[in-house]
Amino acid sequence: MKELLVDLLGNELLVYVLMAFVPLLWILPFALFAVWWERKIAAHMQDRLGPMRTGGWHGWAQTIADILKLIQKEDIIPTAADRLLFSLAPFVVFIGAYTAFAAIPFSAAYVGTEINIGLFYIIAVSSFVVIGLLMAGWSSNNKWSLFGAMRSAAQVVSYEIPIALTLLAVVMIVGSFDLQEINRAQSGSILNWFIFQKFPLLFAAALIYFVASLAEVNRTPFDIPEAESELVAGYHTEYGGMKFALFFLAEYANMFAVSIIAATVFLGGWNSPFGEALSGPLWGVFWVLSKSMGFVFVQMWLRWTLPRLRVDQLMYVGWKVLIPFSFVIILGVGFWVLLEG
Amino acid sequence: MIPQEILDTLIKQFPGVTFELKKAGSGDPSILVPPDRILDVSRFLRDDDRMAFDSLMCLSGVDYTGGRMGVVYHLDSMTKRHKVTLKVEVSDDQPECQSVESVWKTANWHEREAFDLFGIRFAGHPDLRRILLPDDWVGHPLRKDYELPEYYRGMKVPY
Amino acid sequence: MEAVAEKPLTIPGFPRPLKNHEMIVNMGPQHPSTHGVLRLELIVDGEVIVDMIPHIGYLHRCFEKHAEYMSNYQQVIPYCDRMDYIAAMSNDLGYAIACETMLGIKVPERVEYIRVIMAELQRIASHLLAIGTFGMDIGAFTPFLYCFRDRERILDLFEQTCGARLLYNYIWIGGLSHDVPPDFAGKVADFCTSFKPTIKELNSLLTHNKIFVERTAHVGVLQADVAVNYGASGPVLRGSGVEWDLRRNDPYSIYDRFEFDIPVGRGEVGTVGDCWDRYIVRVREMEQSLRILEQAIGQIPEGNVQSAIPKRIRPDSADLYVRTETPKGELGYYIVADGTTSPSRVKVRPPTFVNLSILPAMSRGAMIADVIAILGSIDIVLGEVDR
Amino acid sequence: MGRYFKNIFDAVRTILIGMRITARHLFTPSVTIQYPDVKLKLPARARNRLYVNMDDCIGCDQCSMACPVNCITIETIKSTSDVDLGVTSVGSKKRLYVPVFDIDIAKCCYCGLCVYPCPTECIKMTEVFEFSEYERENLIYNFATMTPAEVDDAKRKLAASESTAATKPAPASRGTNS
Repeated sequence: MKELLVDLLGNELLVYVLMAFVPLLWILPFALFAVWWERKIAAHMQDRLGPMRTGGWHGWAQTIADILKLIQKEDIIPTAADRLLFSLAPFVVFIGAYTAFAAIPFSAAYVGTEINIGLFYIIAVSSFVVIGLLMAGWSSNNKWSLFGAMRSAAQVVSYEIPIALTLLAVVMIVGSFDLQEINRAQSGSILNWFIFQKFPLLFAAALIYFVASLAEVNRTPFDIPEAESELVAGYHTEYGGMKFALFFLAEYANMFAVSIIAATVFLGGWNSPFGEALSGPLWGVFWVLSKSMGFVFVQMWLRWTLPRLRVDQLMYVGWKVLIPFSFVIILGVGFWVLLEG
Repeated sequence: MIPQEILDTLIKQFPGVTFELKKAGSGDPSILVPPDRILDVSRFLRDDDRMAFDSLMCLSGVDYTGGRMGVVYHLDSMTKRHKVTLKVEVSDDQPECQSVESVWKTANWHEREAFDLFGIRFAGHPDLRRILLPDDWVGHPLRKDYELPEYYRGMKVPY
Repeated sequence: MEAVAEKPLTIPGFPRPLKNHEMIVNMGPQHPSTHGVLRLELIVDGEVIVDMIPHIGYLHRCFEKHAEYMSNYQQVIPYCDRMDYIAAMSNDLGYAIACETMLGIKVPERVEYIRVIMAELQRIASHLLAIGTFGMDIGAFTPFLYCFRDRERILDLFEQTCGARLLYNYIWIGGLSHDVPPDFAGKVADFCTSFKPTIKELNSLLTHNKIFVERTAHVGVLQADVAVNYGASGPVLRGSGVEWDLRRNDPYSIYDRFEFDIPVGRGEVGTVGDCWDRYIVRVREMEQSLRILEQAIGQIPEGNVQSAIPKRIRPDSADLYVRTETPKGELGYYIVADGTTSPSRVKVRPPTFVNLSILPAMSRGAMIADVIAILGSIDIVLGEVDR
Repeated sequence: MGRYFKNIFDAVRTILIGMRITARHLFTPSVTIQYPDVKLKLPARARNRLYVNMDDCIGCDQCSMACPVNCITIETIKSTSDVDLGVTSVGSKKRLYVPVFDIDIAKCCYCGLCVYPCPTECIKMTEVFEFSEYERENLIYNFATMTPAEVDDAKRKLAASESTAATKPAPASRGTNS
């Protein structure tokens, strides 16, 4: 893909810049859509209708109106806040969410940067987010924000371990960190998808990855950093206007990032579920996006079903449940791979 | 146990203290207790096995006008299933009464409320602050001689 | 940041100066989970509560002063509505019974039955709101709306009866403002049958959800003796395992004619007297209220809904304390009459005012998230706390 | 250890149960309506905005006295014996001019206490509930129908008849305003 574009445009730098914007072309509409979708799902699960007015059909333009409103809003920085950190924090958070997309393969033909440590890179940059959250919480000079930031730091750092461990199980099988390699290893049939292999070890791994990723992106039942009934809004209590929108965007971008990783690593990525039928570069995009949208849907579904955990229970789940199980999975997969030769 | 029996027991238990049983119209009968003995009486009523008044239902301040104010204690025994009303009368200008907070914790907020709205001081209360009104409010509004202030912090009070 | 106090900070209501590692956090008056304008001054060590000082009075509307200044006893009732605005019927009922006792009026049988039906419907409505908001405090948003959906159906019944959905002014001294509409009994019966599956659904969605149980079991434990000493009442007291319900233990109106159980907390998933027990008591009370409703709707006699009382009520000078069991607990009216047409003093013993005073004792040593759970399990209504 | 696994099992089981319930609700019809487009019919007893039929008002002030929040202001002028103000629809004779009948609907608490004492049933609560205003003054409803000229006229007549009445010892004429 890159080579093709370089041939076409004749300028390597221009191609890089262009390719850097490609995920944004997806993330922005996705965030707009996902916010609307989430509101609709929430509403219908709660026997309501949700937004119905803006734009006509089922309020489809509601989030566009919302973002226009957010853009118009005054950019308020509290006097007691640390101005530099306060203004920087939303960008840091968004960058953390966005850079992960560089290595995510959307199709057999398209991946932003085909690096052979793709998965490792994604795990590394996604921990960037926590710095932004800490910055936001600290610089707001608000005790609730600080609580939120501290909670999220503890949470994200803890839950990265089970995420890394479960992904490692797949890496052990494939023998590569390259996401395209992992995709290719699952091609051929639906039974080749890692979630169905080495049953039940990788199935459990997928489950653990999904649960931990909920915590990673601060979704219910692990949304304690922004638990609205406890901490008002957590680290983004003091934010408004576009800065708040950036946090929001980052949250949805993150949701999508963890989902697409789950889809890539466990559900065969851009591979078609029907073997060789309906496969190809464009079909690949379709498959990977619909798989990850399925994950996003489950995230929303959980959010509108479950209460939230307390901070110490969150740590319990992370350290005493998910991490031991991931170690067992790693061990099991290791032996399995060893015995298979 | 009916109030008359409670009164008899109290008279036996506290010689030299004047108690008085009152009943007006369709109201509850009540026992008048001197303000400096209410703590002893309360403790006795709670701890004595025949009485076992384990709960204070309500504590209210009342302004009877004519220089008299009162504190009314409605006691209830959840084990013995009997009730009694104690009354304490204090003077208008220096209303002071013993606190029963150490006997029933309920009294804590009720006494703060009576202090807030009537200005009755409860000796021995651990934290006698205003509870419903702002800390810097002047006067005690439920007294019958209370006059509405014109302004509170520059805001006109009668709208 | 540099303004760290050189001398230790002292706080009114907190016995000792603040230690270096302790921090004051203001929860409220504007906070999503304080159920109104309640301010809790939390003294925290990290996320652990060292002490808590509640500040109330933000919603003080001088109910007692107003009551003295009304020109007759009847006019107090709209103000009673506004105390516990979640359960206005029960508030009116208490006041009406107090005035009737004072006047020595016996209301017609039909009135008694309709009052009981209204009070029990109101109890279900109030508990639904309490359960829903409690779930929302814990983070579950969906049960909240399911509860509201069913509460609306009760409010519809009220609206058809008296024209208002929230502040009814329906139960009057000596009777009721309107008779019930002709098909009322049938509608209540319909509600009873269709509401039972909803309770089951609520139980599977929220009550037995593991996360919910983890959040509420063993949290905010209130021992029975402490609860009694603090004067707790209603589900808060019953959650601590004390079988005490004024409908049974000090019957008023015609509650002695109905069969119902008093659910108490038994510590099924945690300790007796924890948040889950207080919650489950409410859920089971709704079932018991349905039982009472089913008994009552079949027995409503024909008759008048207003007893003959003078237009201007003028009780002799007397004072009395009348208590009723509202959804929140023991609501007491202490009324002093001085022989005029308006009361000389109306003291209200609001159940949530007393229940709220236990909050600091329950929260010490808990975490910030637990405070929210405990507060939600007490089910306060600030309109009633502050009056 | 058994407890540990039971906890995990319980958590997964109850979460799945909850998810089943919410998924079922995803496909049940919603109970809310699109309010300004769809409106529910209010019951006949709905207590909303007050309305006064001034043709029937005899100026007795009963509603104003029944109001717990004093939102009704009524002023009356006695009519002289030579004027016939007509009768109300229930047949009681009107003896008072009502130059001022204001209801401050912003203060009104919709308790309905004013409706019951009215002897001519001229004040009632209607089903209208959408009457928000941008100015608070607009919420003070003036129901009186008399023009200023008519008010002056009535006052002048009353003053004239009173001055004549003062000269001769006439029986004290009491208004219905008790």
